[in-house]
Amino acid sequence: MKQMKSMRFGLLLASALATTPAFAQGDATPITIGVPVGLSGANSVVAPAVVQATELAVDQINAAGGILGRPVKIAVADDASGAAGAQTAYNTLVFQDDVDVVITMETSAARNAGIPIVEEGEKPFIYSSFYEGRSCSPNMFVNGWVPEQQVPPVVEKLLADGAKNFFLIGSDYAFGRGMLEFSRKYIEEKGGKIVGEEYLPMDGSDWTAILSNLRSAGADAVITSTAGGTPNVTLTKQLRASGISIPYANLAVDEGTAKAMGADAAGILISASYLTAIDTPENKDFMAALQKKFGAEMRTPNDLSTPQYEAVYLYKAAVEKAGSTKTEDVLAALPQVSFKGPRGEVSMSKQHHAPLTMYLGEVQADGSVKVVADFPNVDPGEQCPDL
Amino acid sequence: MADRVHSSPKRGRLLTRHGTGLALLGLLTLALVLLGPLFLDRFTQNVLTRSMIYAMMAITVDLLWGYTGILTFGQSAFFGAGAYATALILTHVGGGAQNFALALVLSVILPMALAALVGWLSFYHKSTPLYASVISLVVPIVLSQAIFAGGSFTGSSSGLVGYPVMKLGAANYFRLAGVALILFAGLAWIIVRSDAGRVLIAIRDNPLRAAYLGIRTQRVQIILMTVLGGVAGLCGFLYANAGRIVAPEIAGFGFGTQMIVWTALGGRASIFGPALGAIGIDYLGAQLSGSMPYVWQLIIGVLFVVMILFMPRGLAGLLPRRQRTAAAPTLATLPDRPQESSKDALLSVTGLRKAYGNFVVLDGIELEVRPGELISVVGPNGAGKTTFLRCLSDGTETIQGTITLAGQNIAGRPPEDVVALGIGRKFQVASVFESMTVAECLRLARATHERPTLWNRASGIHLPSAALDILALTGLDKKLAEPVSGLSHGMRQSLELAMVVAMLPRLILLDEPTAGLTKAERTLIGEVLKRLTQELGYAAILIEHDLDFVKEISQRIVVLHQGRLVMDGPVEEVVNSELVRSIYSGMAHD
Amino acid sequence: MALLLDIATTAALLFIVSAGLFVIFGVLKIINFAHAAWLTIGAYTTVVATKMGLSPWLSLPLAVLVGGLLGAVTEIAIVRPLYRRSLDAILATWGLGVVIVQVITLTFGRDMQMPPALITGTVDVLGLPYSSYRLFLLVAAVIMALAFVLVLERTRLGLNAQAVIMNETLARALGINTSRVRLVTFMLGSAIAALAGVLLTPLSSVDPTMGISWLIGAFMLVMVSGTSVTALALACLCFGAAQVLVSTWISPILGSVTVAVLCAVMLRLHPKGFARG
Amino acid sequence: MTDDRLVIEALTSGYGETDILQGATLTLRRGEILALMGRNGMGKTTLLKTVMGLIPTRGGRVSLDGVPINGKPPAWLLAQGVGYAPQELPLFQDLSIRDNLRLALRGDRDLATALKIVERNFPFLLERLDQLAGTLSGGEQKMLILSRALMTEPDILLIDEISEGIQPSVVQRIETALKAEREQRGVSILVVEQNLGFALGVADRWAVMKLGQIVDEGACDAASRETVLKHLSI
Repeated sequence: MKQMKSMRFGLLLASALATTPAFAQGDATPITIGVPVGLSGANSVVAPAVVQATELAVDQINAAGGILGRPVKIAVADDASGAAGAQTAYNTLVFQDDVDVVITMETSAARNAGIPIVEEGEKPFIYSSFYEGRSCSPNMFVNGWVPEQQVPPVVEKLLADGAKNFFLIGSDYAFGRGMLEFSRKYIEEKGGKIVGEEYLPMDGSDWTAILSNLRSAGADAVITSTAGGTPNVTLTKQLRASGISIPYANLAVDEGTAKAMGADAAGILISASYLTAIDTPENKDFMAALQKKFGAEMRTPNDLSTPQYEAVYLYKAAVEKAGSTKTEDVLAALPQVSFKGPRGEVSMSKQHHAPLTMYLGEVQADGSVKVVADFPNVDPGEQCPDL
Repeated sequence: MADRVHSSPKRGRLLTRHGTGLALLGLLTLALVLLGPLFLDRFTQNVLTRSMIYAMMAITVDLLWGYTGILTFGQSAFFGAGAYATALILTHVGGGAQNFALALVLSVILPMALAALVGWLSFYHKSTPLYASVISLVVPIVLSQAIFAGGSFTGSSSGLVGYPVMKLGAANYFRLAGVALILFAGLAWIIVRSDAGRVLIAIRDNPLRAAYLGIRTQRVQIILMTVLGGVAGLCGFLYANAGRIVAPEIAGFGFGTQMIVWTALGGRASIFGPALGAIGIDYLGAQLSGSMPYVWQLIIGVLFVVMILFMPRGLAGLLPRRQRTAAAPTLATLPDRPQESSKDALLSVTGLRKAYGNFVVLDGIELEVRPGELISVVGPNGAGKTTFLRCLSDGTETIQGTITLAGQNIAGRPPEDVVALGIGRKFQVASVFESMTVAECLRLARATHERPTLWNRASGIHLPSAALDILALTGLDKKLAEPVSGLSHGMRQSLELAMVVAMLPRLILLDEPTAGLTKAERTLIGEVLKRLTQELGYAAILIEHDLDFVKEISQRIVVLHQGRLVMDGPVEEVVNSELVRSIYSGMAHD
Repeated sequence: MALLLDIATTAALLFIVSAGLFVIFGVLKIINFAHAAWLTIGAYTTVVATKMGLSPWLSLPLAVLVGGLLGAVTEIAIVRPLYRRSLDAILATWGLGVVIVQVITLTFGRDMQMPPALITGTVDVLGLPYSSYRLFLLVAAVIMALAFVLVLERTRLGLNAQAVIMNETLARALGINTSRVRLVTFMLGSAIAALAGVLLTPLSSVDPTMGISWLIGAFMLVMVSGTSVTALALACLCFGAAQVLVSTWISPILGSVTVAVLCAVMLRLHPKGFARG
Repeated sequence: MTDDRLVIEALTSGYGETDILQGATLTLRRGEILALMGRNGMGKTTLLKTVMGLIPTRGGRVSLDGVPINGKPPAWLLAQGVGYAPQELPLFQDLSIRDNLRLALRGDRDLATALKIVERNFPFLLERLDQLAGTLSGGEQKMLILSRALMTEPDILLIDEISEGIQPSVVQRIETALKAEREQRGVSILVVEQNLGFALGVADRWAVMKLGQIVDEGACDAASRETVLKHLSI
């Protein structure tokens, strides 16, 4: 099967060797990071930014002497944003490319398809996407946020602004439902009232009936959690076109989409662990480095690509702490290491999940996002009590 | 009526020489599959395990679409139903041998129930293939929507993962999938070559003729869909265990269309083509699509369109089509059993009126036919003769008045049920099965009497002596192994007549059986008809323009003119009547 | 009141989206699975036009032009050989749709595009603020339906098309160039679908797969309508109303499959659908 | 220049595997009315359809004023001044009389001029232009079919069983109309008929077809009725 491997057109991005300093003389075989990601399908909009973030981190690490003196390289495979594609991608990375670690941002279905393969192949896996929570595997660590971290900032803000009656709208999928279920519990805990909760299928694009119900429900705030991309845009466009002007928090919009929607997005509240406007030296350096490396091709970093960048560094820290790339050692070290990156200090110390600093942002008329408040060290809650 | 054959005819040996070759090939593949894990790496094993499960799905699509003509986008729904049944049981009830057994059973039964429902929706008298296709689109869409809406129960978009699976290990899953594929492909291969397989092709090629041979086409279609739904569910069970995840996309319409692509590219109606298509595309896709997914999909899309346009037989079409060299089956004579010549009317028509909107085609028709009678229906074009035969043989035609056959009112009965009452219909344009041989057509005509076997082909065909006479007189008995497509017009007409006679109907309806025939052929058909009616007691209604011919063979002539039955009487009387002369010379008017 | 407006505008939207498919199915008796791709092409025409600095309104005629031209190429290259193989025509047009989506993706990328809207804001309808664009769609659908009727009844092309639908042999015997009628019909259907794509842009995002979600509903509506514009309008109204009512009172998730399921059941129980005769 | 306008030589054609026409030979001369007779299923309608280009020719040739026209589409023949009144499903039942007429107009011809021609023979149609063709009585439909063929002022007219199933008075009107067209414009007319009385009354010559071939022909005179009847009868 060696032949097969050489025939494969897999994207094996060797690191920029030109800038590589002399690696330690000992073991110079590269450490390979597998990145199964949605180059096609729903995630293909965000995937390029994720790949760029990975490349940047690997470049920087190689320039600084690699990990344990070994160079680092990336193997990217398309998971087609779904389970079947992910099976192929993970099989390729784990069994054919024999990567040392899988670090990626994916859909939940793709992640779930990958977990059994990662476990079977005994590889460490860092999931760098925010998600609906409670996915547990001894091999998997998560450095994105979960509902327990994202929802409180927006709900607190809306309540503080005087909202009492909340209307929840989501896409009918795990993330949409997971986020809104938590929102409902949280709002009711805090004394707010849910006057409506409606879902549309993920590929639905006609929100008319839901918007009419929203109008007649007497809500004074709306929280949405749709699938990224199309449903989010159609909902926002149709919400605005119908003249509804109550406070609007969107749990699924990213900065890029907000910017593209222009005036329709103005006033939307968002909650994230990363916003480009974060005013720290680490973020400024990160942005500058991206700009330098990719120039006009640079994809604006976001709440999915930045954790990916940090995840590579978290892996580096774990390997260095463990002194080896052996899976069991790395998995033991991962919860103990931390990295100070664009989002601040991150450590996956809580049941394989990470306490995070959350930022509340508001979309401005020009599409940019202003940081309204930050909430340091928000706890992910009980995600995987068995781990 | 039911001429059950007592001495079962000699069954053809399943493994002919070419069959032996294939069996050897199958054993070789089996060995490869069993030994595969010894020399294949883990990646290849894992990818091929899935590809082989997909290959089974492609074969189910091939059986439905390639062989039976049902273009379905919905096989994924049954696959998904099976996979989800498995995952749901294992997730919510837990592992353990008992639960695996339960999951296995449910993963077959639930999809079968769903498939039966879909079959009922898709196939009914006068349903169109287009309609069935569109329904097959709706099913996976509704099912995946239901999975999305299932919340944490079904795992919604994330699917279900982390449930206990059968701990076989990758190598054994590879072997299991391989063995299942070989068994299923072999089974499918045997079935499509069996007599029952001919029934499927008959439905694809000419559903009307099949129905008028008494084959319950819709029932066959529904059963086929149900059984293959079960197979798809079983594939889903394997998938859920081997892949350790189920996600909504496996029940979706996208996956359903993918199966069509495998089948079309591999070569429809060839069993092995679609299986290899599925494995090839899935495996190649795993190799190539990782880095250039859009280009890969673009290539597949272009290839697909080109194939549909220029190579409908797919890659299998590149192989030379082996001429079927099956030995001609032997013909055996059924004992003649003259119909009891009862005085009671076999067919009686009272007050028949048929109109399309305001346009009245038939009105006030009264007719009785007794066993042994041969009645000729004459009349100018547009008199409603063909419509009359249609009304007699299809009870679902909306008519006024009643038609009773052998004491039963045929109202509401589709053709296959009317056939069961003892009608045989020969169409105006010879209606036979183009892609079959003469012998295969004849055997299909006996399908309602001798249940076609699923496993092999009968080497003999039992035919009534009248049918044998037709074959002998036309020389068709020397061409039993030849394809119908090469027959002359007259031969086809004779073959269809032989098929109708082989059904042993009590009443034969013939629509211009002699049109376009040579003088000799006409005489021949006339002789056969005379013998059938006068000696054997069959009844027949014949539409005929050739009055000389009519005069020769009929006892009774019925004249239709402008939708009305204007005369009914003995040959001489009618032929010499002024009325007929004037109708035929254009003088008769209302 | 809001409910009535919702029903009317939903029906209008369904009508606009199905119209192109209807034209092709009505005359040519084939289901054009590339329909979703035509919608997408129309929407991307807006993207290109507005990027070139043109008014989004100009993209309406532009989309008609682009859709018509691509329709002509498709009819000649792909559909024409398959008129006698209607199931293969489904497959070939579906394959074409896949190809178009991939080409769009390779050209424009997977990213959503957001061209400026044709009309924004709301108007008061009896004291109720309602989306002006949805009301505009209602007007557009009515204009479209009237144009259909006018073209069918008043123009030579429409008369020829009707002749081909009703009795193709006679149409040929009367010297009507039936293959030209087919070509023009396919062009027209594609052009209308592209136009519908433009009209969708203010309601939805523009991305390569945007058309798919409209496809099944359109298929089913056309299947139950056969060849009659009135039947199509009626079907859109009935099933649109069902969709809105189910979505409002029961669940939008059920609402989303309402059209498809109701149409399927209706066709099973009453195979002629809304078409007369 | 001969008087032979439409020459059919050894023409073969048919459907599917069947040859319905099996080498038919027939000539239509300038300004004559020729009645083609024969029993059902003998190939008369197929002959007209083949000449009109509705069915592909399998053998033999057809020429118009010496020019071969095999394989020409109907539109081309109509443009050359060949008119055709078919028998099977001859009208668009759900369209108005006006639309049925309009559909036969090609190119620059306008309806008003054409309607003047219709008025010459069957003025009643003009009063009922908006009526659906399907609601006309059988005889009226036949007159509409004929009007549609005459409206374009063809030089050659092929008519398929126009007298079928209609009452004598209408048959009479049709006969008058055909004769008038021939007198005024010198049209050559081929009528396919089963109605012996009408056929022999209107035609100058007759021909009889059997099993796809012309078996006998002759001029219409006192004796022809018996001759033809012998061919047709039982």
